[in-house]
Amino acid sequence: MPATPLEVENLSAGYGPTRVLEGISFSVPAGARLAVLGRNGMGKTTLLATLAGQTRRYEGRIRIGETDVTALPSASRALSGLGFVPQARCVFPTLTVEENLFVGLKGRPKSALREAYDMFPRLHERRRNLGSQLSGGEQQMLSTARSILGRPSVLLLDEPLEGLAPVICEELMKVFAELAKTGDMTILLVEQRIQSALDFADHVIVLERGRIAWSGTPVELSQDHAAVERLLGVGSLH
Amino acid sequence: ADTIKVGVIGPFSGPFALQGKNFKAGIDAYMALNGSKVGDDDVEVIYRDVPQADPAQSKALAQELVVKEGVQYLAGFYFTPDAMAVTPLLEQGNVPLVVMNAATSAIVTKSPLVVRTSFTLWQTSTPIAKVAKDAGVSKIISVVSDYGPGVDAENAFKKGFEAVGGEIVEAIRMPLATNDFSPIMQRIKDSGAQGVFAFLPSGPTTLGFVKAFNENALKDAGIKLFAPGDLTQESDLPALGEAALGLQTTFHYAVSHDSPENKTFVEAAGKAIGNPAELSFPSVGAYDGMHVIYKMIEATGGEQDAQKAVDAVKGLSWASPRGPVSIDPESRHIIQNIYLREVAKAEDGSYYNKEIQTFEKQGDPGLAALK
Amino acid sequence: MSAIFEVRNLKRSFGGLAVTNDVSLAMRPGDRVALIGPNGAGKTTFVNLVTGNLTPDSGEVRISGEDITRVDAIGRVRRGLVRSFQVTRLFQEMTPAEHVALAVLQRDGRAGRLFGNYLAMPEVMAEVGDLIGKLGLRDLMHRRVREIAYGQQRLLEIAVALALKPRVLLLDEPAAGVPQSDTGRIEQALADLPSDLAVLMIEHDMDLVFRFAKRVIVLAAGTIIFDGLPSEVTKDPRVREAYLGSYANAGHAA
Amino acid sequence: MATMNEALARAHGNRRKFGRDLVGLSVILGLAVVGYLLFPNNLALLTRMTAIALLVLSLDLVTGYCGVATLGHAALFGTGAYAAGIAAVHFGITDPLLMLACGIFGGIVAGLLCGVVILRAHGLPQLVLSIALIHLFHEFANKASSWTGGSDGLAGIAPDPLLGLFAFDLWGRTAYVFGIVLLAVAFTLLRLIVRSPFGMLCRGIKEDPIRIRAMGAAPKVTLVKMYMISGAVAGAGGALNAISTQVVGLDSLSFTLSAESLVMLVLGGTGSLFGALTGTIVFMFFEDIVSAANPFHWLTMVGALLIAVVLFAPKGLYGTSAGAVTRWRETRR
Amino acid sequence: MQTVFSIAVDALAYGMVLFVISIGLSVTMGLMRVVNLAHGAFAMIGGYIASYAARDLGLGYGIALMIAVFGTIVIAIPIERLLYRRIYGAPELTQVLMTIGITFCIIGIANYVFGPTLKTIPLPSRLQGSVDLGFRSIATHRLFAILCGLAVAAALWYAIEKTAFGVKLRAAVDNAAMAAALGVRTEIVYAVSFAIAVGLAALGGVLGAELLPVEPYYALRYMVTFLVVVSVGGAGSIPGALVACLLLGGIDTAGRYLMPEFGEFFFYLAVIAIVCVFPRGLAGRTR
Ligand SMILES: Nc1ncnc2c1ncn2[C@@H]1O[C@H](COP(=O)(O)OP(=O)(O)OP(=O)(O)O)[C@@H](O)[C@H]1O
Ligand SMILES: Nc1ncnc2c1ncn2[C@@H]1O[C@H](COP(=O)(O)OP(=O)(O)OP(=O)(O)O)[C@@H](O)[C@H]1O
Ligand SMILES: [Mg+2]
Ligand SMILES: [Mg+2]
Repeated sequence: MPATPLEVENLSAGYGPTRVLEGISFSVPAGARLAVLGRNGMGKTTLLATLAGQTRRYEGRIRIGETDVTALPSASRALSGLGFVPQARCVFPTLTVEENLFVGLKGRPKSALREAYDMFPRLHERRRNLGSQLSGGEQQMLSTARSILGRPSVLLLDEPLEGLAPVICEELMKVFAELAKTGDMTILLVEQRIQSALDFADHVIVLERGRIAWSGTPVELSQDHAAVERLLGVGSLH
Repeated sequence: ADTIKVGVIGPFSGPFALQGKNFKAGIDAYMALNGSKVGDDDVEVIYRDVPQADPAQSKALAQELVVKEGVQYLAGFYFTPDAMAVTPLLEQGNVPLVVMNAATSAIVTKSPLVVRTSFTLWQTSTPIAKVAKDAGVSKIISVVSDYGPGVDAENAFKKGFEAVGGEIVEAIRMPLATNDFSPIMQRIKDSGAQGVFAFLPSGPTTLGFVKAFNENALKDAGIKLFAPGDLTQESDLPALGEAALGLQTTFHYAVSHDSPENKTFVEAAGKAIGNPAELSFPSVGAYDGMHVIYKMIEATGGEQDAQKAVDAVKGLSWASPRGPVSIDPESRHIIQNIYLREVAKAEDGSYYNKEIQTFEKQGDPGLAALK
Repeated sequence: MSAIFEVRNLKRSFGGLAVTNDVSLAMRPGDRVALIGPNGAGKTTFVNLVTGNLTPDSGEVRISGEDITRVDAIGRVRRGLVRSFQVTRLFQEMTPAEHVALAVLQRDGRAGRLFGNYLAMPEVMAEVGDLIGKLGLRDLMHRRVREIAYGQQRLLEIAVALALKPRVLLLDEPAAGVPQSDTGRIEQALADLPSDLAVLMIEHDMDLVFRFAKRVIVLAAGTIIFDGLPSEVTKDPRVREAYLGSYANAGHAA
Repeated sequence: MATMNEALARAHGNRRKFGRDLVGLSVILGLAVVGYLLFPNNLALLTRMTAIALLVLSLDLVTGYCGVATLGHAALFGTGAYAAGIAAVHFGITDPLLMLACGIFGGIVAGLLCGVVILRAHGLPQLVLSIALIHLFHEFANKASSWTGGSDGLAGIAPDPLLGLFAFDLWGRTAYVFGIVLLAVAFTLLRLIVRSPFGMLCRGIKEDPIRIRAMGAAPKVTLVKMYMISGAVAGAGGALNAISTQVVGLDSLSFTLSAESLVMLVLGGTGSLFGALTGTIVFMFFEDIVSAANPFHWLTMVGALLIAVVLFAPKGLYGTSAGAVTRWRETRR
Repeated sequence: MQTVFSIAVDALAYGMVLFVISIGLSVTMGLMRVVNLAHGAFAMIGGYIASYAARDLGLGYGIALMIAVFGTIVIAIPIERLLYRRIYGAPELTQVLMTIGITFCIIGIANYVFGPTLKTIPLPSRLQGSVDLGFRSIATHRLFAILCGLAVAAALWYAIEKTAFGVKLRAAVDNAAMAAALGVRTEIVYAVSFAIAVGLAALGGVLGAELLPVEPYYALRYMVTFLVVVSVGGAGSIPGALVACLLLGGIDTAGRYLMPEFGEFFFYLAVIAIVCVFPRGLAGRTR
């Protein structure tokens, strides 16, 4: 029985003196697809950023695979198997597309860049452009591809569909599903397009004011109209 | 017995700290040799730092020294503007000002309470005109740093050189912050002059200048370099080294001056400054400045009376480490010998300014030029 | 009614890449147009060209019949051509209230005043409060922007644009990053706009597009490949293939 | 309901801000009195500090509020000083208030000139433009020695008694009071300006000029305007310096003074007028004390002070302590 | 004609010496985005060490050069760990404050340890004298500096643009948090870059000592020159810095020759003109 790829215990975090997250605990099995939902400003981004080691943590423990990464800096977490696609995309503006991808390789040979270009041919066309010259959607593709190239065991995706054309969204969700299916990669997805998220996920947690307010399967959520109304602010899910 | 305070303003930190250090060495040497008492009054020196020419700061500090510290004498001043700024205070504050370095002629005219024990650029740059002529050079290009003292040096030399029938073929003023002198050297070459008159403030740029002079083969081409002694100040000589060998300058003081007074002085001042290699001309200005102040204290019996103090030293003459000197009763500026020196190598391998000719009892021609 | 906003043969390329390739379109007061197209099709570039943030290689831009191709970005805003940014551009150290107040004051030509304080100008405050309330940011009104969540910043971005009371409004993906629960606020804010205002919206959220637009323009590789009614766009095979994918089949746009 | 709350909040906010103004003013006057009582014999230094404080305030306007990086701000100060000095020496305008007016005017003109040049670039290149400018100003003043006295300084400035009553004497009381009143007036006006719509516009430009353009405002014009206001303040400081010390030297147009004023500003904290004042007072006092205590090695101690400030008060002395107070208030609430 | 050539040679020599001394600053300022006003201070430390090694210990020039470079790096490591690390990514003005503070301290210490006089680094006989170019001669040590400058430029350009380390460095500078999230150990990358920059500063301090002699105020005296050259070139661009050095060296040299009394005017007007035409510097990286 392999260790769970990600385990979070009683996590509290925030910015400076402001606490945003309060007592978050969950764990995910290998190959799981976890959707994190919640309304505006409820702390979804903060949760992923804390897992990636980029906000101030007050208490709690985080484990990736065998390693307790609670005290480790961001880079070490990345090297022990965490991948992070932030909401703000964070493309390196003065690097070319190719160089941007190169940073994500984590020491794999340069030929692996092919994988990214296969995933998004558009990036191949633009590979000599600077990051700052890309269109919004292209930046999103780059940011996603860059993280996947590092073969993370846990992938954190913060609104990866934002700004992408519907066809691309579809394909991307397929790619994610593929990746998860092999069992090597566990995916945490934060997404505004609730339907896409539910179609993708096998488990859902909903955040409200920094706490887990609901947790269950997508099917359960679509049936729990009250929760949907209260926590997500949409009438119903179809 | 009272404590008589002397306020000394100078550059004790910053790029000119070496000169300030020399002030202090000269003063310390004087007090070590002559005691810190005049009659039964104690003399106390208070230092204030103005790192770079900054007349406003200088004036504020002088004001503070007079009003708060109650100094009876102001002294020091490496830079002309700093000294100029203080002159309006003197009468109201009833304090004399003894200038220990600042070398623009006009300072002494700004107030009857100013006495100067250093030199002026007119004083040091005039004799070299004759030296140049005697060396058979009749066409000279003048190259000076573009600021007050540089302009003074240029005018002084020009006047002196034309008086002996020489010709200034060109007069160049270069920015103070010049690092690379190659283009200037090229210019000198192209001017067709047989010699160069140069003035740069002592410090790092002189090194570049002298090196460029050699590297651009001007020396080999037989072009002669004439300069007042700022170019070869003793503390720069170790760095200039070989490159300066044989360079002729005129100046009022060489650390190597051969006299018993100077021996005693160099020993005391060398001890005061720590590293004798750092000793340079401001120390002697300060030393003699202290002498004048002691005389003033003596004359007034420790009472604060600026006019009386100044009157007492008019015409005063004494044997300074630099040679015989006196205070001109009219201008209150120092009359002194100017020496022609040549950079030579001593037996121990160090370099020094060797005096080879003396121009006796030189006044300040610059004051005449002002009129 | 004549066109309030018109673009003729607009061209711009970067290096060898023709990003905007001979685009012409016209809008009339009251138009609600959606501009869609694949990523990198040149939509944002188009907005940049039109608003004067980029200079076109050739072509012209007119507003109310006046040729403004050579007018700078500021002059265009003053003529009523206002945009929002795809990636939020806000002042991180300032509050939402200050953002909106600044826009209101600027619109009224009072932003250069050396004395006085917006907090003491009731008419400004009323408008600020109104707009901010409409977009659901009232609680955050006096927080610094850097402390508020991304989705909320997106809403503020729109509030600033609206505060300028434009005649032609260009919205670059206004709903991206805004949760579904709050896109309603954007729609409501748009619905409350004066009816003679022309709006062009770039958006990838098709549900929003179809609710909002009376007319859809599809841009692909710098060229307009479709310009027509929303009900027809899903039927166009080129649009389906290049952009919509299976969305067209789901029958949302009925 | 909402409107009532708002009205309340507004009134409250206004009152608080207004209170801060009064506090600011009384702090200045209080410090002035304390300074006078503590150092009655050192008013020259305090007056000089006041003049430099005006320079630092003026620098804060463009650097702290508009984000313009400049290492050449002494150009405005020095032009003001020379304008006042030249008016007195060459044109016989020796009334202090008229000299002040000349200084302010000179500062405004220099501000316009510098603004137009410096605003052509951003970031490092902008810094370099400002350095080039201050060197040009300096060189120009050096060259025009028949007007400026060149490197010997412009001496012989003899201002008349203030209002015909109070002479500028050795003890410097007149100059001190004159300076403090000038500082208090300037401070009050600037407080109003930085909170005005214009001040808000400037802060916006500092953060994102492209956004400001998209709102229809012209960053360049606004900044040049701010530069001229800044010039007026710096020019007033320069004139005060010329009047109180009765000389103007090339150093007042130097890179060194520019850099020093920037150091003082950052030390106190940018983007706040109080920060500018704090920085000036702390730096000049520190410098005065350590340089009197050990004229030979005080530079090291100043260096250590700067490093310590960055390490322990990264937002400047005032900025950091103000932040701490706010946080403390928040936690108490 | 001959004069023109002559000036051109002078300009080249001067420009290249400027380049050698300031290129390290282009690394800290352009790539690491630290406005490092203490650059001159490190160059000065290098100069002092070389001077001590060559003059007082009597070691060879080459060995003195190496000791200077490594010695300066060793001295800089604790400074980086304790001080610089705190200002990476901080606002520019904070960096200015910190690095000016460091400069002041280093000046004070140098003054205390070595005294205020000039220090020279004796050249080996092979670098003394001059080389005949046919129409004029040029000092051998300047030729040496030119060659070293070209070698450094090439090596640095390769390291930054072509190696994995260069890419990681640029990524870390663009967005340190994101680079870390992708597994780049940013502290190490920064430390290594800083060491390289400091080593280059020391190298420049030693090679340029004939032109800019070593003394305690070296660090402040030439600060502006370094800053101007690097920014005009476009911080972070090696070719940009090279072009800027040659251009400004040329303007300075020609100005000093043609009208020395307006030399400064010439130079700074040219700087203003260049920056107005290229507001990001000659080859500034777009940000
Ligand atoms: N840098 C910050 N400093 C202080 N508070 C912050 C900061 N960033 C975010 N917050 C606060 O933390 C809360 C959670 O923000 P977060 O970005 O995690 O929300 P989110 O769920 O991702 O929202 P969205 O859907 O809009 O992206 C918000 O209330 C926000 O105001
Ligand atoms: N400055 C530039 N230099 C080179 N190429 C550029 C530049 N700016 C944009 N591009 C390219 O132009 C194309 C169009 O970009 P644009 O931002 O207009 O796309 P878009 O339609 O808005 O896409 P998205 O929906 O992804 O935001 C992109 O492929 C982009 O890489
Ligand atoms: Mg988020
Ligand atoms: Mg776009």
